[in-house]
Amino acid sequence: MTWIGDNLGLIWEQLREHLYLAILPVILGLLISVPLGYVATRFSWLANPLIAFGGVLYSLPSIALFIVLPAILGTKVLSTVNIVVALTIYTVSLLIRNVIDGLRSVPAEVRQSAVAVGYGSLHRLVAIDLPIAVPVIFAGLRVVTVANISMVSVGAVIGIGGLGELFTLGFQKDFLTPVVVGVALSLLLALVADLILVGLQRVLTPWARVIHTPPVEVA
Amino acid sequence: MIEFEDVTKQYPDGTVAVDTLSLRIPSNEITVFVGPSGCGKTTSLRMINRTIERTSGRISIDGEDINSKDAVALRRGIGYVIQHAGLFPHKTVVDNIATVPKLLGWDKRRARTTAMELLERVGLDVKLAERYPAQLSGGQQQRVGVARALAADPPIMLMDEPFSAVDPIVRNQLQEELLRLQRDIGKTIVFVTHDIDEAIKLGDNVAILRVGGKLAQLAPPSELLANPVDDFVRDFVGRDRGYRALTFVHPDELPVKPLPAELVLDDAGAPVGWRTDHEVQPVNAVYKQGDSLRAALDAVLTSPNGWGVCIDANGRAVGIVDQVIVAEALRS
Amino acid sequence: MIEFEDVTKQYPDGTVAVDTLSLRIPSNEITVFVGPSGCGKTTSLRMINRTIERTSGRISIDGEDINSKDAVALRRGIGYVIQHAGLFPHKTVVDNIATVPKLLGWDKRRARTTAMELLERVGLDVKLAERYPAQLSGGQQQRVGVARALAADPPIMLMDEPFSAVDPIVRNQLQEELLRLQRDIGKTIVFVTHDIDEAIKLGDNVAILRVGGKLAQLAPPSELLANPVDDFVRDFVGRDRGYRALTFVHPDELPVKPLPAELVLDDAGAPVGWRTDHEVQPVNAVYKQGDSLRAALDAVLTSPNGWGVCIDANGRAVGIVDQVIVAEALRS
Amino acid sequence: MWEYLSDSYNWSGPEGIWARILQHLWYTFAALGLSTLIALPIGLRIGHTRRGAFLAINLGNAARALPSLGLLMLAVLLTDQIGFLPVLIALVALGIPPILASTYAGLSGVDPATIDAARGMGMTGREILTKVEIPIAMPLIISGVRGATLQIVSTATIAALVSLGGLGRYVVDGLKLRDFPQMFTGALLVALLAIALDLLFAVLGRVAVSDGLKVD
Amino acid sequence: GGGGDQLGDSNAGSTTAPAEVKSITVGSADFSESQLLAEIYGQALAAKGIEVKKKPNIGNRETYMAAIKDGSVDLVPEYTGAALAYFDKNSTETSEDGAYDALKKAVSPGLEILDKSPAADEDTIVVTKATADKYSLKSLADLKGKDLVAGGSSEFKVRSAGLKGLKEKYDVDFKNYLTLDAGGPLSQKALLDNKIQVTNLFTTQSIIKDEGLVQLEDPENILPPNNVVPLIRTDHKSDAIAATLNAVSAKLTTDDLTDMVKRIDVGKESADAVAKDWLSKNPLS
Ligand SMILES: Nc1ncnc2c1ncn2[C@@H]1O[C@H](COP(=O)(O)OP(=O)(O)OP(=O)(O)O)[C@@H](O)[C@H]1O
Ligand SMILES: Nc1ncnc2c1ncn2[C@@H]1O[C@H](COP(=O)(O)OP(=O)(O)OP(=O)(O)O)[C@@H](O)[C@H]1O
Ligand SMILES: [Mg+2]
Ligand SMILES: [Mg+2]
Repeated sequence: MTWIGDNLGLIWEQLREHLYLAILPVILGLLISVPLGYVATRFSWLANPLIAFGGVLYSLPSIALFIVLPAILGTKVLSTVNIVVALTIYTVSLLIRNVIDGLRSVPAEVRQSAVAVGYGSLHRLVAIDLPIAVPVIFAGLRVVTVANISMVSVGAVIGIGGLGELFTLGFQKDFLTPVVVGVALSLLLALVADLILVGLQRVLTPWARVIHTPPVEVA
Repeated sequence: MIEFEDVTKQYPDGTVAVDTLSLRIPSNEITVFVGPSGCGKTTSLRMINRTIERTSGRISIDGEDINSKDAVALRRGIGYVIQHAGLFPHKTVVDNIATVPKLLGWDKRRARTTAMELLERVGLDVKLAERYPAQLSGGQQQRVGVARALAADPPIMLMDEPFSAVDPIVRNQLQEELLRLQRDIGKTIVFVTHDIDEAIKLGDNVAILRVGGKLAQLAPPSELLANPVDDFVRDFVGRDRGYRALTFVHPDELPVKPLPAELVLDDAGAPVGWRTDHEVQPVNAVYKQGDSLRAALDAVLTSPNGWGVCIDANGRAVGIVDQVIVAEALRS
Repeated sequence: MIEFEDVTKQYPDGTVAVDTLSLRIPSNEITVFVGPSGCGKTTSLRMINRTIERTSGRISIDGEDINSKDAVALRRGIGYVIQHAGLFPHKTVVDNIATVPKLLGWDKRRARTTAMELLERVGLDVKLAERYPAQLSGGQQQRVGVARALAADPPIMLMDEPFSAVDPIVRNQLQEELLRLQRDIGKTIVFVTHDIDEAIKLGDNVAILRVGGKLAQLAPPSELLANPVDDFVRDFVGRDRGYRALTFVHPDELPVKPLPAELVLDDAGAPVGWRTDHEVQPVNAVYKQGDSLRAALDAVLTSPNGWGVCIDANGRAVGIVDQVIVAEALRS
Repeated sequence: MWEYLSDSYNWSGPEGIWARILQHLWYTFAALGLSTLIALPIGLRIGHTRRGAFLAINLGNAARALPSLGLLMLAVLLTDQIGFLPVLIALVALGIPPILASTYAGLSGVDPATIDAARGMGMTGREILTKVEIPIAMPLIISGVRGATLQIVSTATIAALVSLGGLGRYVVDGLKLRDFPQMFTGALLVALLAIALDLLFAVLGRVAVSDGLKVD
Repeated sequence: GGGGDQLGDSNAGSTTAPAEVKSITVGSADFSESQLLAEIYGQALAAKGIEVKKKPNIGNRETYMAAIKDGSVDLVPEYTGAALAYFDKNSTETSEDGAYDALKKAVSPGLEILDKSPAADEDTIVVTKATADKYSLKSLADLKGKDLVAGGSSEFKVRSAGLKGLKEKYDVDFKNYLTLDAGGPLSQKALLDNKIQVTNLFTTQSIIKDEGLVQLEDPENILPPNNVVPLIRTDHKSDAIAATLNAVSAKLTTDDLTDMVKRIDVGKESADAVAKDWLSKNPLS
C-alpha cells in the first residue's frame, strides 16, 4: 500500500500512456476500416479475402510485431509509433469484419427505399448505411478497445507498455503490489472505456432504445 | 402517361424477367400489375424509377425517355412504397416523411410542416411524429411509407405489394384509405400485388402478367371479370367471378317495393327488425341507394326472410327488394 | 372431447389473455378459434398442450384433467403445428417428421417408413425427404410441419395459424389438403386463425373470441353466417355474409331446365359455347350436380346470357338454371 | 530467415522447430480444452435458461481486458512457481470470454418458434438442449472456439517469458538477442500454426454443422 | 545482432560533442541496479539544471543498445566487460584497465564512454550450497561432466561470458539450459527450487549472501571485469554533463551498490528514493 502512495506519479504517468497507446489505434483503426469495409461491400468479392487476411494479421504475436515494425517503418525502437501502428493493424484486422457485417445488416427494403428516394451512393453511406450499422460496428469497437487495452502491456517487454511496465517492474523485484495495481487498473480502464462506448452507442442510436412492442392500431 | 414499348429485362444470370412488354399507364389513375409469383411485376415496376435498368426497349413518361434524365433526379420525382414500408429505422416518423423534401433542399421548417400535414392525411395521429418505426404497428408503418412517398408531391407513385405484410383487417383499412386519398390527389399510381381481389378493388386498370413477363390482359376490372381473354386470366381471376363482377353493376335505380307492415322502424325511420309471430328478428341486411348490385344481392341473401331493405343516405328505410327484383336487374 | 371449464389465464404482467372460458371441442372434428389480434387464441390453444399453464379453471381431454398427466407425455400425444412450421433447420425433412417417433423410442426403420408415408400423405414428393427445411418453399415447409405433427398418429392436433405465412394461392391448396386429409384421418383438430374465411372454410365448428379472451359465439359456420349472436360477430363475419352462407346450402336437386338449342356440345356431351348470330361465345359458367347453391348462383352470374350450365360427374351437360330457379331455391 | 528455416539442424532435436511446434500445440490445446470445459457449460446454461445473461456477457467482455502479460506475472508470483501452471492460467483466462459469448449468442439466436415446436412435441428441457439448441448453435460455438484458438496460439508465445518452450522461444530469444531472422521465423511459424488450426476448425465446422444450416 | 544494428548505426548522430546540452534522456536495462544507476545519473544531472527524461526498464543489453544507437535514449549505465563483449565479440581482455581501454575504442561511432567507476558488478556463476557439496564444486572447471541443468538469460546462453566460454575454456556441457532472465526472479526461483543448478548472478545481488550461494571460481577469466561506466551519445556529451557523471562514478563504490540494490529488491523501496538518498549522502561538490 505504501508503494502505491510513493509511486502515484509513476502510476498516473503509465496510466496516461496506456490510455493513449490503446485508444489512438482504435480511432485510427476505425478511420481505416470504414472506407475499407465500404469498398468491400461495393466489390463483394473483396470481403471474404479481406476478413481472412485480417484473421492472419491478428494471429501474428504482438511482441514480434512491436519489434519488427521499426525495421519496416524506420521509426526509433522506443517510439510509441511502433505500438500505435501495431495496434492499429490489429484493430483494423478485427474491425473490418464488423464494418462489413454492419453495412450488410441494412435490411434490403431499407436500402431499396433509400435508392428509390434518390440518395446518391456516398450520401446513402453516410445518411443511411452507417447509422444503421452502428450497433454492429460498436460491438466490434468494444471488443477491440478492450483487447487493445490488454495488449498494450505487452509492449513493456520492449520498454513502452503503459501499465505493462508496472508488471515488469513488480516482477523483477518479485513484488506483487505493482503487478496487482497494473492488472486492476487495466481492468478498470477497460471497464470505463467499455461503458463510454456503450453510452456513446446509446447516444448515437436513439432508435434502438425504444421498446419494440408496437402499440395498438390507431385508425 | 407512362409508356412501355417492347421493354425487356434479362438478368445477368439469363433469367428473362420481362419480355417485350408494351403497355400504357394512364395519368391520374391507379393501374395495378397483378400476376403469379415471379411473373416480373416488381421488375417492371422498378424499371420505371430505374432502380432496375431495362435491357432493351423504351420507357417514357409523358413522351420523354426516362433514360434521358439523371437517375437520382428521376427518383426524387417518383414516390415509391414497398412491402414492410422500408422505413429508415434510425429516423423518426416525421424525419422519414421529410426525407425527400430535405434531399431536394427544402428548408427545414417547410419540410417538417409538409410532413406533419401528410401524417394527418394518411390517417395517423400527429402524436406519432416523434416515434421511431419500431414503435409503430405494421399498418402504421405502411401509412408512413405512403406519406414518405407523397412528401415531395410527385406526380407518380410506385407501390410494390405495399399492403401484403399486414393482416386482412388492417389491409382492408389501408385499401380504403388509399382510394379515399386518391380521390383527393389524383396521382398516377402503379400498384403491384399478387392478390386479384386487391387488384379489382383498387385498380382503374388492371394488367395481368404471366410468368416470363408477358402481358396477358390490360383492362378495367369489370371488363376483366366479364371477358377474360383466355383460360389463364379466367383461372387467375378465379371463382366467384360472376358474383364479384356485380360490384361494378350500379343499376341506376333498383325498383323497390313499398315497406311491408312486418318491418319495424324506429322514430327516425331506420329499420330495426322483422316482426314474426313471437318475436322481432333483427334486420341483418340493408343496402344503400346507389350501391352496387352486389350489395343489393347480399342484402337479399343475408336477410332472414329474403327481403333486403334499401336505406337512403340518412339511414331511413325507403323500400325493400327481393330476389326477383335482383334477378330482373341481372337479366338486363 | 376437449373441455374448457371456466379457464382463465393471467400473465405475470397482469394481462388477462383468457377469461373464464368454457367450451367443448368435439372429437374427430375441426374446431376453429377465430378472433381479432390479441384475443387469446394462441393462449387458449397452448393451454391444451400445457406449453402455457392455465391460471385457474379446468381443461380436460375425454374427461381427464390434463394436469393429472406429465406435461411431456401429454405433449407427445398431441400434434402441434405453428406458423412458419418451426421446423428444425439442422435436420432433413424425413428426420424432422420422424422426430416424435424417435423420441418415443420407435426403431429407426419404422420411424423412417412412417415418415416417408406421411410425406406422401401431405402431398409432397418423396424426393424431398433428404432436403433441409431451408431448401423448401414456405408451402412445402408448412406441409412438413403438418406431417411432423401427425407422425406419432396423435388423436389431437393443435394448429396455430399454420397457413398464414404463405401466399393466398398456396394457402388455398394447403386448406384443401387439410380437408382431404381430415376426411381420411378424422382427428380432433383445434385450428387457430384470424381469417374468418379460413375459419368458415375449414371449421366444423367455429369459436369466435373477443379481445379479453371471452367466447362470443361457438357454432357451425352456416349457423354463424345466418344467425350472428351480436354486432361484434356480425361485423367480424363481415360483408358478403349472405353470399358466403350459400356455401352451406346444398339443395338436394335444383330443378333444371332442358338444354336449349343455342348450347353447343362436343362429342362427349360437354358444353362448349353459346351460339349467337355471328359467333360462338364460350361457356364460362358451369356447376356440378350436387354443388352448393353458391356455385349455381355464381354460374348464373358469370354466364354471358344468364344461363348457368349444370354438368354431371362426367362433365356432360344435363340442364341449365337461371336466376329465377336460383331465386326459388333461395326462398325455400 | 530462409537460412534459418532451411537449415535442417534447426528442425530436429529437443530444441528443434518440430519440438517447439509440438510444445506450442500442447500449451494451446491444454488451455483451449480447459477454457472450453469452463466456458461451454456456463454458456449453455445461460443460453438455455436465458438467465444471468447480462452479468455473464459483461463480465466476459471485461475479462477480455485482463492483460495476459500481467496475468502471467501475477500467476507466477501468486503460485510462486515458474513453468506450465501460470502460463495455463493466463491462457485459459484468455480463452473463456470468446467461447462463453459465442455459445450464449448461438443459443439465444435459435428461433423461438423452433423451440416452441420442440416443446410442443414433448421434448424435455435436456432434449431441447441436446437435440435442438446445441446443433443449431453449433456454427457459433465453433466460431467462438476458433476465435479463442487464434488468441491462445498467438499469446502462447509468452510462455517463453517464463522459461517454457514453444514457438515463443524464437520470438523471445530473437527479441533478447536482437536476432531478427530468428524472431521473424518464430512469428511466422506462430501465424502459420494459427492458420493451420483455423483450417482445422473450419473442417471440423463442416463436419459438425448440419448441412441444413449452411444452405442460403 | 542482426539488421537492427545496421539500422541503429545509420541513425547515430553527429560525432562531435556540443558545447551545451539542455536536455537528455536516460535509459536503463530491465534490472534494478541499472535502473538505480540511471536514477542517480538523472538526478545528478537534474541538479545541474539539465532537463532529464527517463526511459527506465527498456530491456536487455541488445535492446537498449538499439535504443541508444537510434537516439531513443542518450545515456545508459554500462559495465565495462559486458559492454566490451557486446561491441567486440572477440575481445579477450581480462584486466580492468585493459577492458576499459578496449571498450573506449570499440564503441560504435556516435557513442562514447566516460570515466569508469571503482564500483563494479561482476558476473558470477553460482550454485546452491547443497549442489556445491553434492558435486564438490569450487571452480567452473568442476562443472565438467556433471550433467547439471543451467539457466539464465537468453544472451548468457550464446555469449563467451556464458555457455560459449564455459564450453571453450572449461569444456563444460549442461544437460539442459532453461531460458529465464538475467539474474532476475525467475532465475533465482528456479535455482532455489533446484529446477536449475547453475545460474548467472551479479556480485552486488544480496541473494548470494542471504541464501549462502557458492560463487564458482573462474581461473580462465571467462567472466570479464565489470566496472560501472556511463555510455553516452557523443551529441549529448557536453563538458558539464561529462563532469557531473564522472563525479558520480568517482564516488560510487561496490558496497554502495550492494546496499542500495538490497534496499530495492528486498526492501521494495523505489529506485528513485534510494538514488536520492545516496546523492544527499554523497554531495558532488
Ligand atoms: N436480381 C435478379 N437476378 C436474377 N433473377 C432475378 C433477379 N430478380 C428477380 N429475378 C427473377 O426474375 C423473375 C421476375 O422477378 P420479379 O421479382 O419481378 O417477380 P414478381 O412478379 O415481383 O414476383 P413476386 O410476386 O414473387 O414478388 C423471377 O423469375 C425472379 O426469380
Ligand atoms: N407472455 C406474455 N406476457 C404477457 N402478455 C402476453 C403474453 N403472451 C401474450 N400476452 C397477451 O395476451 C393477450 C392474448 O395473446 P395471444 O397471443 O393469445 O393472442 P392471439 O389471439 O393469439 O393474437 P394474434 O392473432 O395476434 O396471434 C394479448 O393481449 C397479448 O399481448
Ligand atoms: Mg415482387
Ligand atoms: Mg396468436
